[in-house]
Amino acid sequence: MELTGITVEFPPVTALAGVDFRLFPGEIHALMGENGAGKSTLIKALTGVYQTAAGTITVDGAEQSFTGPGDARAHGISTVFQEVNLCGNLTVAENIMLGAAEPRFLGALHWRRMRKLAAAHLERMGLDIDPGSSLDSHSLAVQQLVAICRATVGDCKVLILDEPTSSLDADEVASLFAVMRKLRDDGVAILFVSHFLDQVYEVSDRMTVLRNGGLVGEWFTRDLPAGELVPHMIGRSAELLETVERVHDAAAPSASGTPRLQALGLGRKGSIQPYDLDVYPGEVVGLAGLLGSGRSELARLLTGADRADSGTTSVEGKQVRLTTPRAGLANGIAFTSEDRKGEGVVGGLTVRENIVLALQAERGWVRPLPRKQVDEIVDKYIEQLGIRPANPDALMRNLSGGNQQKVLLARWLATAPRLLVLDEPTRGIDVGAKAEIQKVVADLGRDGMSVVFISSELEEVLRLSHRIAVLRDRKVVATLDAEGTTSDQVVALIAGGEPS
Amino acid sequence: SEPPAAEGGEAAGGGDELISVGFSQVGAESGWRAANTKSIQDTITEENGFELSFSDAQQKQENQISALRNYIAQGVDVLAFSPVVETGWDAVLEEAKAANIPVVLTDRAVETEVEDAYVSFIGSDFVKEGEMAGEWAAEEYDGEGYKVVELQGTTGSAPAIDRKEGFASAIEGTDLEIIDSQTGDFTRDGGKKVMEGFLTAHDDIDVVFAHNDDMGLGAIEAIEAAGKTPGEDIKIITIDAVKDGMQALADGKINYIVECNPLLGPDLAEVIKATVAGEPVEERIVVKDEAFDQEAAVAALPDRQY
Amino acid sequence: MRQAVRHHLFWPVVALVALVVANTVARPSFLAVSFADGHLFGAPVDILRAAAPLLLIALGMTLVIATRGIDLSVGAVVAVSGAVALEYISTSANPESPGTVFAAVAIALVLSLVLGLWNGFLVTVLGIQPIIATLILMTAGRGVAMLITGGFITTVNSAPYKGLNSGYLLGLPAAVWISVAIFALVAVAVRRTALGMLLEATGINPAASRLAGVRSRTITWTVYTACGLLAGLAGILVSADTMAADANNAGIFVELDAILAVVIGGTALSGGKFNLSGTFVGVLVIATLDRTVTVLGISPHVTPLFMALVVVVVTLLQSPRVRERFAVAALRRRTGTATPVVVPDDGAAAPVPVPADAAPSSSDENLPDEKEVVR
Amino acid sequence: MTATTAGTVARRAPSFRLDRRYLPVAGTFVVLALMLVIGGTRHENFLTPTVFSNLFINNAHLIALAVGMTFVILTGGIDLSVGSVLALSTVIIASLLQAGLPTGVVLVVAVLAGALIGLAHGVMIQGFGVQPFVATLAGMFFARGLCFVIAPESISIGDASFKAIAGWDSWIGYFRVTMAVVIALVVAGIAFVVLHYTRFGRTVYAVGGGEQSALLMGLPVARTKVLVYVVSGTCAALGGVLFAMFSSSGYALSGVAMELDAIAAVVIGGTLLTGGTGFVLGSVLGVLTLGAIQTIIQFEGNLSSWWTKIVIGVLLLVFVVLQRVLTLRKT
Ligand SMILES: Nc1ncnc2c1ncn2[C@@H]1O[C@H](COP(=O)(O)OP(=O)(O)OP(=O)(O)O)[C@@H](O)[C@H]1O
Ligand SMILES: Nc1ncnc2c1ncn2[C@@H]1O[C@H](COP(=O)(O)OP(=O)(O)OP(=O)(O)O)[C@@H](O)[C@H]1O
Ligand SMILES: [Mg+2]
Ligand SMILES: [Mg+2]
Repeated sequence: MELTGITVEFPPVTALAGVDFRLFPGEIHALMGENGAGKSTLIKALTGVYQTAAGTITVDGAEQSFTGPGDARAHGISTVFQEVNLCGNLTVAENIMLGAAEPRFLGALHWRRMRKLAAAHLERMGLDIDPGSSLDSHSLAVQQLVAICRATVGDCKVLILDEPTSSLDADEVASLFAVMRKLRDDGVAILFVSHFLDQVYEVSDRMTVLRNGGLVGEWFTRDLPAGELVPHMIGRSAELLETVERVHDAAAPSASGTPRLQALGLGRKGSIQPYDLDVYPGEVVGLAGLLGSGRSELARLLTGADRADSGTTSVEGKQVRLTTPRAGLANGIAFTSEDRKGEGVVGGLTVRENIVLALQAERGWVRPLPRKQVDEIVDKYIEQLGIRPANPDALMRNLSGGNQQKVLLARWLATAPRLLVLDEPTRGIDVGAKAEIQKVVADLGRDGMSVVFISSELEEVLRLSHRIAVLRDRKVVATLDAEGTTSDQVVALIAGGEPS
Repeated sequence: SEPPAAEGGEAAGGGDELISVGFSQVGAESGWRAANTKSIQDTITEENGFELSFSDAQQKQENQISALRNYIAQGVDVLAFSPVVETGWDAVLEEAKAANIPVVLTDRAVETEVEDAYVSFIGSDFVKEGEMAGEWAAEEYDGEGYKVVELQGTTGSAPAIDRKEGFASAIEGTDLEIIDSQTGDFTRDGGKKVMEGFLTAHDDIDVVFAHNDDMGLGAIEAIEAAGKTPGEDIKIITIDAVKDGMQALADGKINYIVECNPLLGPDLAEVIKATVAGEPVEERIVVKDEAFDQEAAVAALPDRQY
Repeated sequence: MRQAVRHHLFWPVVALVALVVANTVARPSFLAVSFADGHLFGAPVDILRAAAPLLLIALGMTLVIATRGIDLSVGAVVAVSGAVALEYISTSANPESPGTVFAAVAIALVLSLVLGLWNGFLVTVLGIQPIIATLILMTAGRGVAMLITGGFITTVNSAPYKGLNSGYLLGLPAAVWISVAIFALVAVAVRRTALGMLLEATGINPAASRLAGVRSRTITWTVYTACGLLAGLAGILVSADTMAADANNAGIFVELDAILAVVIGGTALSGGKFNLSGTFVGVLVIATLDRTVTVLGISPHVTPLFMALVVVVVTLLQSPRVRERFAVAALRRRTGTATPVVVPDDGAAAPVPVPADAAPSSSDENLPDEKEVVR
Repeated sequence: MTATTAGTVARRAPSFRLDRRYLPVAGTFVVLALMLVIGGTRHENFLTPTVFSNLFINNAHLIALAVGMTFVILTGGIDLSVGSVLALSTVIIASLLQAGLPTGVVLVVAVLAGALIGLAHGVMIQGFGVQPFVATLAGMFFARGLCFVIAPESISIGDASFKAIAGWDSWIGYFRVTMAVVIALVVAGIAFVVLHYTRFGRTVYAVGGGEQSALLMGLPVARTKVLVYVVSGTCAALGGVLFAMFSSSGYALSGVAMELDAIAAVVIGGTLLTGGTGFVLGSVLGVLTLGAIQTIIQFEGNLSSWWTKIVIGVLLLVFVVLQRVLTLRKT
């Protein structure tokens, strides 16, 4: 497959300008670039979601222009798009099989065989879930795996994966890579987007780098060390990255005195078992655990996003009732959900409005923020977090995934919370921005803000946190000091070993 | 085909003192209809020897048919209804006939192929009403070259069609000319809006013929708002003769009203009693509709009930 | 020009102008407004007055639609409010006293407020889908109105009450002043405070708004209440127009008109971004359309066809696809057919090696040779 | 039996619980049953086969409408034109039969007219991005206007073969079924199969679950969205056929505001207006519920017109709230 001179415009923005790109059978090709570089746009242009303003797409030597993902798929090009794009109201089996190769009997869908086939495909991905259950009932990570599973069904010559690993943990990533390698060896061409450099280096054969909608170049992975890749991607040197290493080498805040937030026996039936957790001022507490171990649930109870049915919460030593997110906010607790699309982004509003939303909600509708103050805040965060495009009037839904995440972070920072609970804030964020966000988190801690930090990347959790709470099977199994803890120890705990 | 077994005890109407009557009303779409309903509910009472089951079909034929079927299932002695539409009653009339339940129609007629479908139809003659209005207009205004605008009732409804037809036939051959005709949906608001439009579109309106009082009253508002005098600059003829209309007539804002009598209760009671007693009844009972000019209105107004 | 075509008010305004032109052609004096004894007379004034109640209702409807809701009960509320007010006046000792009228209006407004609260309660607290929640009141409300009037049309004579609609101030009817003033008031209240934004956020993504601490429930509830209140006020204007409370027909199908006005004004029924100025124009379009039917002398039998035609034309012109086409056509005219290709300016230190060789001609090769990739 | 078995059973119990997706429909069913039972205790002749059969006979046309509406609502759309299309269909049938055309041809023409109007809706909505509410509102005006142009007055149908079809009935035990009921139930059955056993049907659900997602999944979204309106138009026209059978006539003013009944039936049957969830059999239950409300009111027999409206509203409220409570409890 070859693309030449691809240009995509969203007047007045030019998202892609004359990009060339080649993909060969039997290779895993990584598409690299910062947030908003145009990776997803390239993928959408190539699968016919977006109309190209210029350029040609050639598949197997024949020029093609697909009318949509369905058409592309009919030509053997399967795609997993960045945001999980499946239908939550359908069953897992339908999501995998529908439109591809659904089995029929006398023209009607053969449900039993469909489930069976789906189960077989799921097993290949190392997934043990009921194909008859509705997709909604599964966590985002599982949904992502199902989406990948769908893409590998049927006759597929080209497989495109846009940030498939962003919500997966190490185990799942490993099994995904195994599947990818097997497909490559079968001659499938795989296009892979990820912001995890180590993953890219682990699995890809070649890479193409985009920046600002333009092509930077194409390399063999083994020829381009990470240190050289990053400058290509972000157009700056990689020094930034180093600054994040062990950011909190400054003395950990003393875990004494009144905890900023103290949860005692907080729990909710069917979601997470009662747990205790203290967070002290200036402390960063990381949550580690496998998929579905209950990290998100813990965070939701902590902040009032969900209502706890047992236990108490105290803020600064005073007991409070957190029954709504609003109550949480009133007590200086902010929460970003892991479900960016569903619970974060307000797509139809502008970046400006998205940033000030929480702050304004806190003030109430009667007292609008003065325009000048709004602009100050917005400019500050666009600058600080490097939000692209740096246009406060851009519609939120047109931002690239990573930039949306930055806007959400800005929304919460603007409320100047005393405790910030971040559920997977770095998902889908490029290295530069990730470093930026990690730096922000660390700085926040230094400035006295407490942070609860969830990430599927254990390294990140270890690096950023002062203390780590480990969860397994919806239970807090241990709380460790990060200082002196190795990732092996944590992995052992996560996997079910005894705390050392 | 036939039911597998005869249904238990046939509703033995004779045993009770009271005659059970199932009445299905069209709806409650106008003040006229309210008066009609009241008249029926006030006459078909227990004191008068009836047991009334009343339901309002909300202007839907399907509701009415379903109500009639349910009354048949309940085994009433007599069915009565004011049909929403003229057509479409064959099946249910057939069923009533099979169950031996006599049917009485009020207000509007039906078109049916079922023989002896109903014992009697009590109501006004809409065409006649239109004619009466037209005849009066022809008599008063022929020779003046007057231009008439017409405020029609709901498009497609029987009174609108018939009154239009009656009026048109009555002024045929005169020099009265209908220059515009538009629906005001039988409402005041509709009458007012349409009349405003007419006044914008034509400078030379002399006469308004409204299919009911309410639209005529709306037209009065519009005419007054345009700075003209209703009843003088523009003459108004309406049908119905409800109290407000009569008041306006007495005040000289309306020039002529043809009555459409809603008080069908007493006639209905009589017909039902006769039918149950097995006496012959007239197949068509035309309620007496009067017509009023200003003097008659002043005289009739004090004891107008509706 | 292109800017103008893209503006959200462009097509509604075009529709309005087209209707006015059609009327003026049919009736050259259509736009003529005369002045006599302190009143302005003429079709435009009539249209404005006839539009007044719809304007209020469409205003409330816009806000409700912004929260992803819909309110089918406005027509019933119009009927209830008019019925209550007139029934109160007609049974009072002194229909002509301003005090009586004031009390009547107050009672009617309070009742409509309660009805709005009720809708909001069903939607926000019980979580019933708006269309069904308000369908309940749409059905029952008219029953309540009839209960109040006993099924008859209540009429009264009360100069102060009539003045609410037909009284004149600076040449224009009171109804126009009232509705425009309230429209402006609400528009300012919504746009000059943060309410508008919070409303839109709630409509676009309720879950996200909740997490952001927006009182979505309170806002939604407030909006339904406001819609009820505005419909109640419209009911007063309607009943003051003919000085009659017609429980059966007052405000019938007004919900459709209101929704149509909102949509013509460019607010999507899927909630979120709303557009009050658009609603204003939409209301004028509908009121003018109503008048056009009579002025053009369209037969009642084809009136619905005519309405369908106009609605189709207006909405098609407003559709994103057609707009896009217009915009693209305008762009073409300006820039020629070729779309400009922006060459990115990359100030990176590293050279930018773009593969110079052509792609391998045979596709069965598994990996390209190293040569082909310029380091 | 040992304690272990008891333990297993206890743990197993949750799996017997109804799938969450069926809860609203089950709720509707329970409340409907309750309503019928309460009606039965109040009136002697209420819980009889006749009344039950009449529930179907009187609402066959509405079943057809609700079935078509279910497709549309499942995709997140709405179709306001169904009442008018029903009227148009009756008018076409009556006037063409009057003109002496053969019954078969007439029925085909009527149904095709509905399908065409549906197609026009689909094209406006999908091709031009017009909002469904508005597109179908225009369709509603259009169909009603066409009715008046064809025949403003009601026309009774005298055609023998049509009457023979309409008049056919049969007894299943004590229950009477007419041709219209058979057709309505067949339509509902076909719809069920189409929705659950064809790719088109599943795509309808997928589109309702998320249009963008369905598009990116490579499903034929555009075609499906157009087709659902065609289905709805066709069903509405079929509803017209059934209504013409039911009333042996064609009338321009029939079916006024019937779209609201159809929408209410669909929603009562547990379909969400936002699309993606719901069942066509739920819609049939919804129609029966509305019919039952009517029947109860008719049996009450002493309600004035306004109390009728109020009681309908209150029953609707009770119904919706009960259904809501039932479904909330179990989730
Ligand atoms: N529908 C759209 N309308 C307007 N602009 C868009 C649209 N889609 C994308 N863009 C813009 O195009 C640019 C490229 O976005 P794209 O989603 O391709 O980035 P990306 O490389 O995938 O980033 P990320 O790593 O954050 O996912 C961004 O600046 C974005 O704002
Ligand atoms: N085995 C499972 N079967 C079904 N659902 C599961 C399973 N495991 C987890 N889930 C779903 O995942 C959710 C719990 O995962 P949660 O989101 O709390 O995990 P997490 O540790 O935050 O993981 P992540 O955020 O990485 O997905 C629950 O809502 C549950 O419905
Ligand atoms: Mg992307
Ligand atoms: Mg999580």
